[in-house]
Amino acid sequence: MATVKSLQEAIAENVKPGDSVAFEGFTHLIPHAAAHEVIRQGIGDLTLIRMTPDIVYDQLIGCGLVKKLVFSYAGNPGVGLLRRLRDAVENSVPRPLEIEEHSHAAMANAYEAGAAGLPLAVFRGYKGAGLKDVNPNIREVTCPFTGEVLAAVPAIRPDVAVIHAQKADRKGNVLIEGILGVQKEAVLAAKRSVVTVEEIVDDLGDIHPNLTVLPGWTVTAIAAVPGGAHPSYARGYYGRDNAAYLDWDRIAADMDSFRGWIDENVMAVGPEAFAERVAELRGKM
Amino acid sequence: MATVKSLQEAIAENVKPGDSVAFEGFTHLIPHAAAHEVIRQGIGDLTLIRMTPDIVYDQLIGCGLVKKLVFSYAGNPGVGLLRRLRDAVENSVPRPLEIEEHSHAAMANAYEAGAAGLPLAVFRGYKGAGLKDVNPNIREVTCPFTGEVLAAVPAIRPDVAVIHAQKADRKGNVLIEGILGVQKEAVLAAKRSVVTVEEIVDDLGDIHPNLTVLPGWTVTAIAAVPGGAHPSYARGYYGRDNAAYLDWDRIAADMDSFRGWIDENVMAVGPEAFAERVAELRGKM
Amino acid sequence: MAATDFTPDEMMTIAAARALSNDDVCFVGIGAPSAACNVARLTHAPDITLIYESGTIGTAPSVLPLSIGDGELCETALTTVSVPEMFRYWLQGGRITVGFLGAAQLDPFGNINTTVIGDYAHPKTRLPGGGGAPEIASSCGEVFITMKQAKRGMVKAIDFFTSFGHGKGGTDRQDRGITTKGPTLLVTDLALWRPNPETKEFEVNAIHPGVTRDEIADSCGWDIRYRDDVEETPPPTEEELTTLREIKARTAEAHRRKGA
Amino acid sequence: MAATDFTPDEMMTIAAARALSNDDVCFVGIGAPSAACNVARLTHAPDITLIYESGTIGTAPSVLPLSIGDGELCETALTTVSVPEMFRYWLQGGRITVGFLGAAQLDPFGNINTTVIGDYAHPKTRLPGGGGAPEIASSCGEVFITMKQAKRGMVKAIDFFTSFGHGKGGTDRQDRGITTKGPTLLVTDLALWRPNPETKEFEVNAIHPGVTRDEIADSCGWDIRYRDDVEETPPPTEEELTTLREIKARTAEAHRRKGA
Repeated sequence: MATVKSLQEAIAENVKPGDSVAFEGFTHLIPHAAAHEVIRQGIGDLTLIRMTPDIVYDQLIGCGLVKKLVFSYAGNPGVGLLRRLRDAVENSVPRPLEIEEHSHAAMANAYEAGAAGLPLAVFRGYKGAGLKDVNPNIREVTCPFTGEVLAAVPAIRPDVAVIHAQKADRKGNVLIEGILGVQKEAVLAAKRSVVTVEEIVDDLGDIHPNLTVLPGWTVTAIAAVPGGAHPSYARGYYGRDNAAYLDWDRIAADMDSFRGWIDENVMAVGPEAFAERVAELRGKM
Repeated sequence: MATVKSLQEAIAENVKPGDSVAFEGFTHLIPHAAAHEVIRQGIGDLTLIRMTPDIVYDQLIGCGLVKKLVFSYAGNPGVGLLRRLRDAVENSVPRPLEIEEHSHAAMANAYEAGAAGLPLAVFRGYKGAGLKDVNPNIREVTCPFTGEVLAAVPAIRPDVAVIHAQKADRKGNVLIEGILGVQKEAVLAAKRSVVTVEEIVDDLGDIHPNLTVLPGWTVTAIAAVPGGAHPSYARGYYGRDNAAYLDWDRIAADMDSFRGWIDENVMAVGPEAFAERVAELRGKM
Repeated sequence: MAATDFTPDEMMTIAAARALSNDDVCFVGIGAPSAACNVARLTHAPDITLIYESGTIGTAPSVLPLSIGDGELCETALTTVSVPEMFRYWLQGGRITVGFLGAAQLDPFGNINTTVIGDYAHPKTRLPGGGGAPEIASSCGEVFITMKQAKRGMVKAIDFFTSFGHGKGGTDRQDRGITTKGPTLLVTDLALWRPNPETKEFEVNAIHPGVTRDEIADSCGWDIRYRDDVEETPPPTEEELTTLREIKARTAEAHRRKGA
Repeated sequence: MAATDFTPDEMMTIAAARALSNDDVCFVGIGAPSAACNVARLTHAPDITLIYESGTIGTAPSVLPLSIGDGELCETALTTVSVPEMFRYWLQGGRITVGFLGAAQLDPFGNINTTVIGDYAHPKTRLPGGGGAPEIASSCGEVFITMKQAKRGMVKAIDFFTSFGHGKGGTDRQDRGITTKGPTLLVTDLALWRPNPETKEFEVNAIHPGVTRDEIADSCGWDIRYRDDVEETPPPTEEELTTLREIKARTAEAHRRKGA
């Protein structure tokens, strides 16, 4: 049953050194505030899982908190490469980074399989693709009806899933709207989950019966962090801070400017800083 | 791309003798009017697929139009057995009925696999269950990561899927709300589809972005048949005619009363009869 | 305060309701299970989560559904998902603590038949089939069974294994790689039974008020074992009985078609 | 009326747009593909269905998205589904007629690398990786590729097979059991290429206005083949060019943060 906590408590109680953690969000609703809390608490040796590691994982990697990354597309969307990630992979700075690389289809299926309690995902994929040769977790299953050889990957079962959502009610039921990504699957696949939300309301109200809702008993901890997805966006609350994504390319270009940014924007502030960051973006969707 | 037709045309053009047809609807939105049109047109030798064949399949079977039934629960919900189905299975009346029997989990997964373009569904099921011994389409797949033996069934890929939905717009986009069943999967898994709807509207309007919508280009034919789910119900339009389900037990008890009911309520009328049948049930949900 | 005037059916439903707790996530079948789950929700377990296989999660119906997908279930649910999602994420996902099953035939090891009486290929009676039961029996944390006692229902050997209970008993279930508990409770109209911890054969743990051992034996097709310290089931409380009767009355009213 | 003043980039986008038809269901990537698809939608193919892998189906953005999951895509979509559903029901389900891919490295058989430059384990440059590309390349009815020509991009042999085109050419693709067509079109800033029907090696089919064969050769790392009857790409029409420039201008305006 979900309990409402401060973000500091929710992260401290649920994310431990050495954990595998999926911070999910597909452009929309990326849990930046929760990741910054992990940086502030210095929780390290993490295996990070995410279809689209973008600047939020560049930050965790640059801080040296990550030993392994499981992913399918690592880029700054619409901008280019991730410089801290590159530095880790190419030069082992600040530490070596082990990678397990998949396609989007594989990871989406693997999260789905995790949510479904299966040990593996079976799908038609990786035909002629080179990842098969470098990732031993890409295997095959033969259809006993048709003989077709299909791709198989292990289900994703993170220790912790961390997501950002629009709303939770007092019972901990969580509402996600708009671009849904794999957040529901990530939470259902994980042993524990932390959900940051824009607001906690008395009840979700008269919502459509088919909306995406995670019942409170499927969630471990909830923390209200208005603006907690910035510079990503939250449908119904605020728009994407495209300029911040463009700026990141310069900030992450070298370790000094990166550390300066982290010191100023993560270490010296708390989750309440996010509300201000989205002030000008409210209503811009 | 969906074209709007009369029900008579939509069925005549899309359901052919010998076809495999999935009329789906899980208590809610069962496409009774479309099935009656199949009876009127005498389209036979059908393989019928449905998780919960209830009185609508009792009718098709009693009329001798069905050679095979693929199903997971065949009962009159809340009432009891299906007497025409029993007569076919136990006594070959009016003709022998071949059956392929699964569990709900297997069929739900098999529709999902059909929609996903896969040849099979893999799931954890049938453990210790007797259907494995009588249904050669229940096989096994071994997980190459864990060694766990999982159940496998062929994907369902019907020639035709027939469903009832709340609304379509002029472009043929279809909206389904409330209890969703496997209708979306059935349409996406099928080669062709016929969707009856309560009403055709100029456009679906300002609906929530995450509602269940079948784009017009995934649907073959649409026919407006107000009340077309009766005695099942259509959320937002009319309630379930529970009394009709209770009555059916008596009507189907012998072949004479069954034929009399079919003659009077199916053969002698057209799809427009359904609107009147739900008149008293409107607003009763 | 205990009620004194109640039917065996009411006692069965109420005894089953008592076995559910506030923290349970319950996969509900139609009929007696549905009544028991909703009585639990309306009495001692207000926060119990009820899930019907039609996709409705966290329902709180004011009347008992006639079918597994009544509109009332959707309207009162926290959320309603597709049926494939229900079986994949929710049932197979291991999120259900208690699955409730009925039975046409039941053996003393909790194996259930709702498929055929007689031979599968040439049945004497074709029953509805398993529906969700095969996977409810294996994926839920534990399984509760409710049925009225009758010699043709409670049999030494069932005609078909629709869903697996404890198989041949002992460790048969875990030997087959099934990791969930299986049937842990059988509530009939006469008694409350639990499997023997070793043999996994059902034993009478409690006898409902006013019921004799002869009555239990006369309506059961297998050799009955009694736990050493058999208890008497506490009779329904006024609250339990009133709650059950009120929901049944509301249900009867709602399901009567106007003018029919 | 044809425009006379346009950039190679504009010609590339417009030539790609022309290859799309009203009936296409198109899986769109960010950048040049997104511009081409939306120009097609705003000119000759108003009913084209655009799908972005973020789950948005039937989008009609007024500005080009900066990311694959911009809010605009969801707000203008017919419906938005989860990412697992997108990859299972829509892409793998075989519903996409055209997949649009870009490339960091491309070989003459349409094989694409966006993973690493150099060795996989010790890369010279770590690129973003494949994302949806491996399955877009195999599940879409056909694949269109757009990229600016450069010798380091159009190479004889790619460093990593992120997504499979025609492999070694000939029947290599179908020999591997891939039933879709694969790359059928390459649009660069200088020319329009299609695979030779037999060898599956890209051949120049049309040269963009004002471009010379030397320019094409100087910016391509492989030995170039020309179809016998090479044409000149028709220049952008005023409508095409205006449409492209307007959507680019709206995009620039929308993506500029106020006060930043």
